[in-house]
Amino acid sequence: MQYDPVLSVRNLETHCFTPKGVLKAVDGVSFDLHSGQSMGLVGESGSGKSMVCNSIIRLLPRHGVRTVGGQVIFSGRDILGISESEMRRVRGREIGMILQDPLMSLNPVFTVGNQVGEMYRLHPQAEDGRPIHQRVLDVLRKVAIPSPEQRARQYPFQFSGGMRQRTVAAIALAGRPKVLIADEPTTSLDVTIQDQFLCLLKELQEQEGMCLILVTHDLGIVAETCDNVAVMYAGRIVEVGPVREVLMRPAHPYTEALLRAIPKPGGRGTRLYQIDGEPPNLLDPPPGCPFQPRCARAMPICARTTPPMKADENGRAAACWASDIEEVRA
Amino acid sequence: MSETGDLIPLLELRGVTKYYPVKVGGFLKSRRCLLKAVDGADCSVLPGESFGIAGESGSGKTTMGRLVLRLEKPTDGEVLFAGQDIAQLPSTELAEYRMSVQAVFQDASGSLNPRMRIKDIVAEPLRIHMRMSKAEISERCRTIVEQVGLPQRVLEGFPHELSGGQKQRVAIARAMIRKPRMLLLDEPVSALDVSVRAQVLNLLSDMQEKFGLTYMMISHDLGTLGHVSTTLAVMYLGRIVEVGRTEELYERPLHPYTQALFQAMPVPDPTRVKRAPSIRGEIGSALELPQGCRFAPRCPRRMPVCTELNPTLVEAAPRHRVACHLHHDPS
Amino acid sequence: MLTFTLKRLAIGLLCLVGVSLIIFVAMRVSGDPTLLLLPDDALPEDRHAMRVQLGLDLPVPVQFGVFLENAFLGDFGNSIRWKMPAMSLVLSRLPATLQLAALAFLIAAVFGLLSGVAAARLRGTVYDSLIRFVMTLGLALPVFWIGLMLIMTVSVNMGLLPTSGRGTFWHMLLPAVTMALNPAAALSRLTRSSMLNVLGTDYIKLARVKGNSDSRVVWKHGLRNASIPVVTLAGIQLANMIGNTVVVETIFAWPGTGKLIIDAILARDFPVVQAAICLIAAIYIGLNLLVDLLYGVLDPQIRY
Amino acid sequence: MNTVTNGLAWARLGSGWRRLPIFPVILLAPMVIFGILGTHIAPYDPGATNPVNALKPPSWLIGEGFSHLFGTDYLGRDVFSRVIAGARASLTVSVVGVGIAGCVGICAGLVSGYFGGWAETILMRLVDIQMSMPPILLALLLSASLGTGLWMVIFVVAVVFWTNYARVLRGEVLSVRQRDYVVMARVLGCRSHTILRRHILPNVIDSALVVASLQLGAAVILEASLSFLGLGVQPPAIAWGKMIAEAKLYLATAWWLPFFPGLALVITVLGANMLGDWLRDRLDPKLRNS
Repeated sequence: MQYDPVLSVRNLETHCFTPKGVLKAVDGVSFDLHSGQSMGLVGESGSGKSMVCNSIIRLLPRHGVRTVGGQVIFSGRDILGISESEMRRVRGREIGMILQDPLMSLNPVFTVGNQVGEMYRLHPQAEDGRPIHQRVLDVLRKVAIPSPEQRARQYPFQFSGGMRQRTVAAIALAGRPKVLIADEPTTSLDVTIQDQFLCLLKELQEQEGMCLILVTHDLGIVAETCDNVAVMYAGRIVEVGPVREVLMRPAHPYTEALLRAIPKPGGRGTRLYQIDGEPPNLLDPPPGCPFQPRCARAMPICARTTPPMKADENGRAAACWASDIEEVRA
Repeated sequence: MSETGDLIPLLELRGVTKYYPVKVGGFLKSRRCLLKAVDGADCSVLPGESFGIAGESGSGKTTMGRLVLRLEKPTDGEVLFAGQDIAQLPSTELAEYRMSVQAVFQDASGSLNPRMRIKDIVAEPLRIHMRMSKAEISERCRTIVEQVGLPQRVLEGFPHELSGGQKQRVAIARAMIRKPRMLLLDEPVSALDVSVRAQVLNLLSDMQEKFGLTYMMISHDLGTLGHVSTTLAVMYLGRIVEVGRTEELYERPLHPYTQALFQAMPVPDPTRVKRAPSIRGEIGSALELPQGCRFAPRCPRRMPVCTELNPTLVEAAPRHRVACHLHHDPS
Repeated sequence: MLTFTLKRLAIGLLCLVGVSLIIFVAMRVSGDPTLLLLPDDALPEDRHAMRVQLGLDLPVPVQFGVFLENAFLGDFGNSIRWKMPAMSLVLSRLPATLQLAALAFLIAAVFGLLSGVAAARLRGTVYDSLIRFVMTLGLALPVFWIGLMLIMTVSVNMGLLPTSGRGTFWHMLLPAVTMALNPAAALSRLTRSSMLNVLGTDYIKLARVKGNSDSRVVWKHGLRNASIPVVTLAGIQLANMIGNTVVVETIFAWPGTGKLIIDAILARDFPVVQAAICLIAAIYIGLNLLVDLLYGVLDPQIRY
Repeated sequence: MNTVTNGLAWARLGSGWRRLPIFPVILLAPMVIFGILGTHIAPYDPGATNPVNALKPPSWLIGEGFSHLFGTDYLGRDVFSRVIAGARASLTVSVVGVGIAGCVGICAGLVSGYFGGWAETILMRLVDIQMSMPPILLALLLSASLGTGLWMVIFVVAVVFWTNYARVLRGEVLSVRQRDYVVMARVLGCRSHTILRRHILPNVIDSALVVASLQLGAAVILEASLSFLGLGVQPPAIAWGKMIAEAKLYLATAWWLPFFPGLALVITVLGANMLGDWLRDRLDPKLRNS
């Protein structure tokens, strides 16, 4: 890519310090996000995908979890190094976020209009002199909330799940961020509502020219929403690349296994491909490649040395000794 | 039942209805409303098949499960098991019914008593109704635990020491220990990660093959249902809107809701062309049901008749029934 | 709103009847009041006359009926010891008690809330541990003992404040502080844990994602949600305070209802005890109602 | 069943040093020893008067070694010995009282929470009525009418505290009975009493434990308040509250008279409260707000 990425994560390391030892929740994650791109961050629970997002926006739980290494370069500076007050201007205004549970992510005691309007009060935008109330209605219309005048005066508990998530999206949009992080935004929604919300999200992303990081455990959602995908396992990215390539021709055995383990209609009578065992305990990770104990293609070297990321010229990369990616050397 | 052919259904629901009285509104101003969780469900489950029930939250699929387990008694209609109405069973036969129908729930950690050892949890069904010696009980426990693919050492442990997949295996072991005829699976793999989900689904299909079990599986995930079930019923706001053989339903969904549901299902296939969602809005409330067809307010193919008449389930193709005016035979 | 209030008032009234029953039974069990009222060598005829006069010769349920009927009219009979209507005696002492309780509650609420929020914001630091330890200690201090200790040090040894009686604001300060200690500690601990709960929620995270500053997150987004359980406790504490006046007023010789109750109990002065406890129960119930109504203001989900 | 419950409760308390509540144990251990051994370890007979030696300050303050650690009272009795002897009344009343309250309250909570119906209605009304009276007033009323003495005070404590168990347990039972393992037990065909005993009781007993330990401190204070007001255990039994009440006249001259019994009281209550906090944090994070 010839121009600079909007967001570049370099060797991010976030550790949880527990009484039982140090847990490497994010262990050297790197990826680039270019203007207007959307990236899916896929992994099973405990793979560290949410932790990556929280590290980027610097909202880790206060105790025992710290980003200990790496850089997050956003508009030319490392936002891991800036002060908290500078970071506050980045949050919401430059990087927006949608959280998993719409039921819990709106404050129950304030009206929806108040909560959306707070974005405008916190981040006054000079180019727009219209009253806040007007802008709130505009953004609510944008996320397709019916009769916004009336809805803005209501409280979150009067909203349905899908509408709450739209409201959270409206809050994120109100800041006109360059990057939008959506952390499992549809996990608690029903499938038809999930579909509507993802379509809306995709539309808005294209309209506003935002970058999107979509965290999910569902490869189906990634296939339908994202340009790129990064697959995480045990705190690391094991494979990254354009969605089409990765899903059609997975280079990492884990990605492949994930794809084949998804139950599909009409598969009755056939056994699902199954990955034996469970994800590793990150307090005591296996030596070498973290997937090696469950991998069908494990070789002796896998248990000795962690495989490096091999990347080709299309931005396709995988961390596997067995992958057939032709590495290009700079 | 025409589609049952010569086979006698193991489980049959005839016009099963469950209303819950609820209070709506303030303290004194409250009105009593009926929450129509299940409203006139008809279906039959043949021995040895896997009957899937699909639906979004609020569709009444969980209530269906509770009715089948006789945790609730239907307001109207009958649940027949091997030809007998389970609501009328005398206590001895009820105990037998409890032996024949077992369940596995979604939340494995919630369905295992945190204060009991795994061996006590697994053996509990044996303790309740059967007179068996301790040695026999522990022998049965060891066998079943091995069959569900767990190491013997978990027997001495407590549920919190197990992973999600292992807990679900314990739940399956408990359900299987008395060799039931039917298992009710209420979202058995929804809480599990993809890789573990595959293990549990494979285990379930192994079990079915080995013991000739009948499954009734409730889920919101069409992928899982499509993989497991032979017959699939789609529920919307307390009614079965479409029921038929799974392949048939996937290839030729007739009800607009079924179509929308399949279309909304995310598929990890980047070559699939994504169309805009065909339905808008969200599932209504079972307290304030619309006139006519319950799906009409969201239906893209709504006709005038839909807001007036509630369609009944009719046979649109062999072993494929649908409740929609589009497919109503005028005769 | 109105219907809710009316319904709660009805329940409150029912509780009040229950309370009167308890008081009535307790007082009946405790023995013959004529033994206290008349000299030891009184004639049996005189005793009997006295019992008839007090209505003690009637069947017990009738006595309770009469008692209830009169109680609703505010008539609890004459004080046996002070020879005046019991209710007016109690009411004449009430302002002193309310004054004391109000000041104590103010102190408790301000200190409890501020220290609780501070501890929550400083979670995990030395200050947090310090506040928590002080508050745990505060909860363990018996009112009567800490009252005496304060009198001993502040009044007797240092001579800074008056030891007892009612007069200036300074007379009030020591008893009020004594009474405020336990509630302040309880409120502080609850505020801290409630605030920590709230600070762990997703909507607080979203508030941070929006770019709110820490103090804005705590005071604007956190406090109102965190205060909902605190308000319940504050109501209970305020009501308990009125109970605790019994002890505090005894120590500081504060001429309020609490001291009156103790004197009346020791003198077996039924009417006064009944009047005072009924009044306090009524206040207690009223406070609970107030708390419930306050919920409606704090939490928009509650609509009566 | 019991071994299962206890074994697990113990395991959930954590491991290593976290398993022992060091601070509460340090505070409570001497009080428990005093309460059990009482006069056997007291240096003097707590009732023995010695007018010559009256109102002596703590001996180590006036350079008289360890003869009267906490000084002597207006009759020349050794305050230290009396504080040791006072532990018995305090502990007996609070432990037995809270224990009885617990048994009654747990049963009431279980039955009303699980079966509902009229049992629940009656219980909740009773709780409501009792809750509309400040506890100390109820206690005063009861002691005044029923008389005093150890068993009466225990009875008063039980009456004042049982509602807390009933309320908490009822709430817990209501939530536990919704859990899938209870539903599962019904699917398996368990009878009500089996469900209550095997599935519900072991899962709510922790809450009862937490309530009990948090109430222990309150019960100690209640007992002391009653005896301070002259309505507690009667002489010759010794109670800390009574000692403090007797010291009121000597505030200006003999600070040690009210100070040491009060200190014993604070240590006991603090220990009990901290034990309760510790148990609650270990066993039942849910209860943190109550």
